[in-house]
Amino acid sequence: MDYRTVLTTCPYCGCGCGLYLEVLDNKVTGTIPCKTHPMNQGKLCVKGWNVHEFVHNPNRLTCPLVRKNGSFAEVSWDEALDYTASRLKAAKERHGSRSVAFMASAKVTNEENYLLQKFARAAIGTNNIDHCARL
Amino acid sequence: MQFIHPIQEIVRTGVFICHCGSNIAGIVDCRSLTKYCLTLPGVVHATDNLYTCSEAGIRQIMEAIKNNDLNRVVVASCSPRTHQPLFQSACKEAGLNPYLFEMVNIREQCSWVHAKDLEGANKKSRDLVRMGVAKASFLKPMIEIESSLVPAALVIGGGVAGLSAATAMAGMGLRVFLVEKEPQPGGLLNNLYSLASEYQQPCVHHLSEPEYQSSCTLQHFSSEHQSSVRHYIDDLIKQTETNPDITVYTSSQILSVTGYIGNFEFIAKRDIKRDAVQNNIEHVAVQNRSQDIVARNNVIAKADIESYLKENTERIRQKVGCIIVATGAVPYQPDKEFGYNGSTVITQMELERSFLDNTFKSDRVVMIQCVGSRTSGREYCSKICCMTAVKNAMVIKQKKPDSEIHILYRDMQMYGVENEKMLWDARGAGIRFYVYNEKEPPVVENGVVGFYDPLMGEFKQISCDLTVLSTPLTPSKESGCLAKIMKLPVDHDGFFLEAHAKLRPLDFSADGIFVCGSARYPATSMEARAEGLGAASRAASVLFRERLVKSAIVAKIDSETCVMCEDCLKICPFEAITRNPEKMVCQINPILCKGCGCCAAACPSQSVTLAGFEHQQLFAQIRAIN
Amino acid sequence: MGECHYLEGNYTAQKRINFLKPLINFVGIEKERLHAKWVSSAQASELVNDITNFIDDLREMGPSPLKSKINPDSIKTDRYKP
Amino acid sequence: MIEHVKTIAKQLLESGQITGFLSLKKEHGQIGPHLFQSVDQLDYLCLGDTTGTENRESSTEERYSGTVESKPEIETNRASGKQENQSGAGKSRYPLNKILVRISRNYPSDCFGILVRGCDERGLKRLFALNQLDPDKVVRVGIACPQDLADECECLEPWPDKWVNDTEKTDGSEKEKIDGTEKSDKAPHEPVRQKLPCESVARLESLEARDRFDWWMEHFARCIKCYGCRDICPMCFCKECSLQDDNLVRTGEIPPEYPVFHLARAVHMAERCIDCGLCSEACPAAIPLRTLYKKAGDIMSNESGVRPGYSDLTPSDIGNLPQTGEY
Repeated sequence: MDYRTVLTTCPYCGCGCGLYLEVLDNKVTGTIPCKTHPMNQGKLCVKGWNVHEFVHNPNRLTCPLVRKNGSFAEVSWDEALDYTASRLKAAKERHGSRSVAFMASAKVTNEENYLLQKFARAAIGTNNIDHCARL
Repeated sequence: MQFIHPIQEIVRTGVFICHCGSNIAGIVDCRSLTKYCLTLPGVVHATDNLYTCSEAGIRQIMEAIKNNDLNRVVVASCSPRTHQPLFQSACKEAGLNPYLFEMVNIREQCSWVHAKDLEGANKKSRDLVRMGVAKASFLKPMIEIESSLVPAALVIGGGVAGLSAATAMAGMGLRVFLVEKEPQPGGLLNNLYSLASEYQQPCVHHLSEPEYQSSCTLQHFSSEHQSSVRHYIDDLIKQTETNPDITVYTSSQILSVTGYIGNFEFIAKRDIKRDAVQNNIEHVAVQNRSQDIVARNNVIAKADIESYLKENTERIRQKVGCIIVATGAVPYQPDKEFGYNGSTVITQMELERSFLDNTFKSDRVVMIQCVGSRTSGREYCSKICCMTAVKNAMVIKQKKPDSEIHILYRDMQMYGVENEKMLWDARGAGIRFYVYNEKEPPVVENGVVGFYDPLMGEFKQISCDLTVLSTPLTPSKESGCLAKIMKLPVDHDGFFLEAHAKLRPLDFSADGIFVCGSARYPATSMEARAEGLGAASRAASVLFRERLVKSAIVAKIDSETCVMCEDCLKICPFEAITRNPEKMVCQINPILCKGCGCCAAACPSQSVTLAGFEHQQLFAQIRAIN
Repeated sequence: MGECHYLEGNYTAQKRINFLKPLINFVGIEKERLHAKWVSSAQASELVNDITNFIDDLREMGPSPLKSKINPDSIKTDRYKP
Repeated sequence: MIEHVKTIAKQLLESGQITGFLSLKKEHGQIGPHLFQSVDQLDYLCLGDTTGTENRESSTEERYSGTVESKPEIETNRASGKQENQSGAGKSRYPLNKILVRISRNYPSDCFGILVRGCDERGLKRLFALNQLDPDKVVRVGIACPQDLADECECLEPWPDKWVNDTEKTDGSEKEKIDGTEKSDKAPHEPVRQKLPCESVARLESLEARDRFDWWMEHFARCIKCYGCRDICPMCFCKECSLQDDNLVRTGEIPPEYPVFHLARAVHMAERCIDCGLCSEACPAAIPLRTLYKKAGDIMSNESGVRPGYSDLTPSDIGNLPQTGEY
């Protein structure tokens, strides 16, 4: 048997509430708000309380999918990245960089989000970037 | 108002508004109510008729179901208590599951109680019908629960009540097992000299003086008479023992009872040695033997006793469909109250024994009523001691016409024509009655009974050579054990408690278990016999069915969400819920469940649902009020 | 009491009532709004009398405070805001 | 005190009596629950001390209720608390019972040690009675709460039946003490028992009914239905919560319809709430749930003479109240 609590930050919004994820035998089973965290002081909202639920959700994507012949097919990361890059490039070339928009996610880290906006602004050259937790 | 429907079907509700002659229609505007019904969600058919419960009304329902393809039926009429089964059977006959029927009471709840408020009554009837329709749209079809049954009965107790029940059932062709804790059946009757009920005399007032004199010679209470009690009970025992359908287990005690109506299983233990000894060798032998056992108990290791018991007991295990509890009661044994000593101050029971043994010698007797009853701790009236006392007084009078007999009472309970007559006769025969005050009870000292007579306002002293205390019948210890084993309710005095004093006097609230005789409350032998026969017919009404069919309205527990907190188990009045520690859930036995819904209300996680009253249905009904 | 069709049902109900009365009172709902009385089927007049009295009492108390729909905007939130 | 607890935990773990010791650990400056499964982890063990970031319900509540918020005072409290409770029990509390229930559902045959305060132990007793935990599978190591926390909680019994005492030497030579089985008569840190009725309850009761109603409705109206009170509650062990039933509490509506949500929960908690106050602490809207449940506890003890958790009770006390009064 193995039970541990892992200190982490709520992925839902920009507040950054501290919470512990309960992990029982490598399965995330629950959320406990961190009492001493300066941000939330032992409180969470309804989203924070349920952050553990999506982790093992069977509907969660676990590998890249590309639509082929009208339906999604699992592909390797290389293939997915190549495909995305080529399509982005094509779109930019054809319609200009402002024709591309990026949606970021709260479920990834700040650094990753930073990289995404950097990519959008520097590499693609668009300001069309948004985030689901733009509170 | 909208309903999100869980079942993939389009609800087609038919509503039938009953005029009940003018009972409803006189107050409630049934026409406009019918029109209103058609505006309710899911209602495709609504009609009103003079009497929905009439043959024409029933036919109308059946035709409407067929013609309009109805899958829900709501009848707004009177109390579901009286007519729900009728309407349900109509649905069934028309091919609709009877549990897709809902009844709304607009007679008692609208037209009758709000007869002076027309507008209110109409508004309320619309509300109620709307609620009924809302609930109906969430109803689910259900199948009635069927179970098999064993056409045999267990009778616990071989007194007059138990013997009567056993012989009656065997007479109907049922298999009967009778368990008696004593080596001999017969119960308290074995110890009696005579029965008050045998005292049959023409009413004294209609007799001439010589006739009266001769009737007072009390021939009835001769030695022949005593043998008639013996004869009566022996006859009953013989009937029982010779009947091939009755198996009598004497010296036996119930160890466990499991199961439910139709399928009980009991385990009893029978003390073979005690049985054999008592039945074949004289009484003394048993005494020695039991002393022997006691001695051995004290000296020899426990294992020895166990092996002794093992050798000498027999386990009985049988399946039965019904159980009749006829455990009777035991006379209260005073502990030095009123100077009780067992020789000059004795109980009525001991007096009867002295009649039997022919050891009765006294000339001056005082009887004191209500000894140990109607006092704090034992507040009930034992009901039979007054007639016992008067009867015994008459016996003494018959044996020794010159004897002086005084009866000290608080209230005489001589109910019924014969008993009342016996009291008159006793007064006529010179037996003296004095009333005494509960607060100043008689004092018995050195053969003198002193008491305060509130009628005369003076203290009286009566010297006597025998004082007889009339003690009540009390529930026996064994019946207390049995109540625990069988989880039967007892009242605060310790007697078994029937389901309803007037409507179901011989039933327990648990189905298939019945009570009779003094196990319920002190009873005369006549009453015990009548109750025994009654219980037998109650049991037979169950046992002659081929299968038991039970309403589908029972609770069930969702084992996925149950966490075995036992709230439901604690609250269930019918012991229908058991725990399953392996799965960590509670379970409901649908046969025992009566559908009261206590558990469904108690469950904090809504794991319990009562079929036909599911949360969704009830909430739909409640939400429809607004 | 004790004559419930479901044996101890009315005792259970009484316990709940005993619990709920002070509780709703604590939340500010008049405890008189919850009324329980045990009447047997033979005591019709008593039942009528009791219900009439209860309705009169309710009328006197006026509509339940819960009836006035709570408007979140009307709440003096300034007292509670950090 | 902390060294003593560590010694006990070490012994229990080494003897193999327990699979793990459920307690608090301090890591990355934060205090959180932890199941100590090996002896070498015990260095991180912590009793919820106040040396971490001191930010508690009190401060939030003060902010919400608009009472005096004098920062210097809090600072001094914090400073003094830091010194006093360096090794003693601090204010950070977690629903360890709830975690234990969750673990033991998966490992019913394993035995676990658990750090208990007064409230935790009350919870354990109720959980035993309600069949959620096996008393034979739980080893309790008790600690008493500091006085300031007890005051804040208005706790009636801020200590468990037996607790590890600060005054005793932590040499571990005496077995009895090691087991934590000894309760010295006069512990220097023994907090003072609070008197009934609790101030928070009494204050409310002194109000007019209508004012009380407004007071509560103002609080309830702030509810964001996060279910935090339920999620943190050590006594909420149902697998599916009836408050999530769409029929009872409609989804998509905030605040929940009238006080149904909170009162229904109060009724459900009537026989369970052991007055730990974690619900109030966890409420982001600072609804004084604890006060409501305290009152429910008062009613229960008035009716049945027992307050849930304060003595071993059979399940469903609400079904077993003695008959009182006439309505």
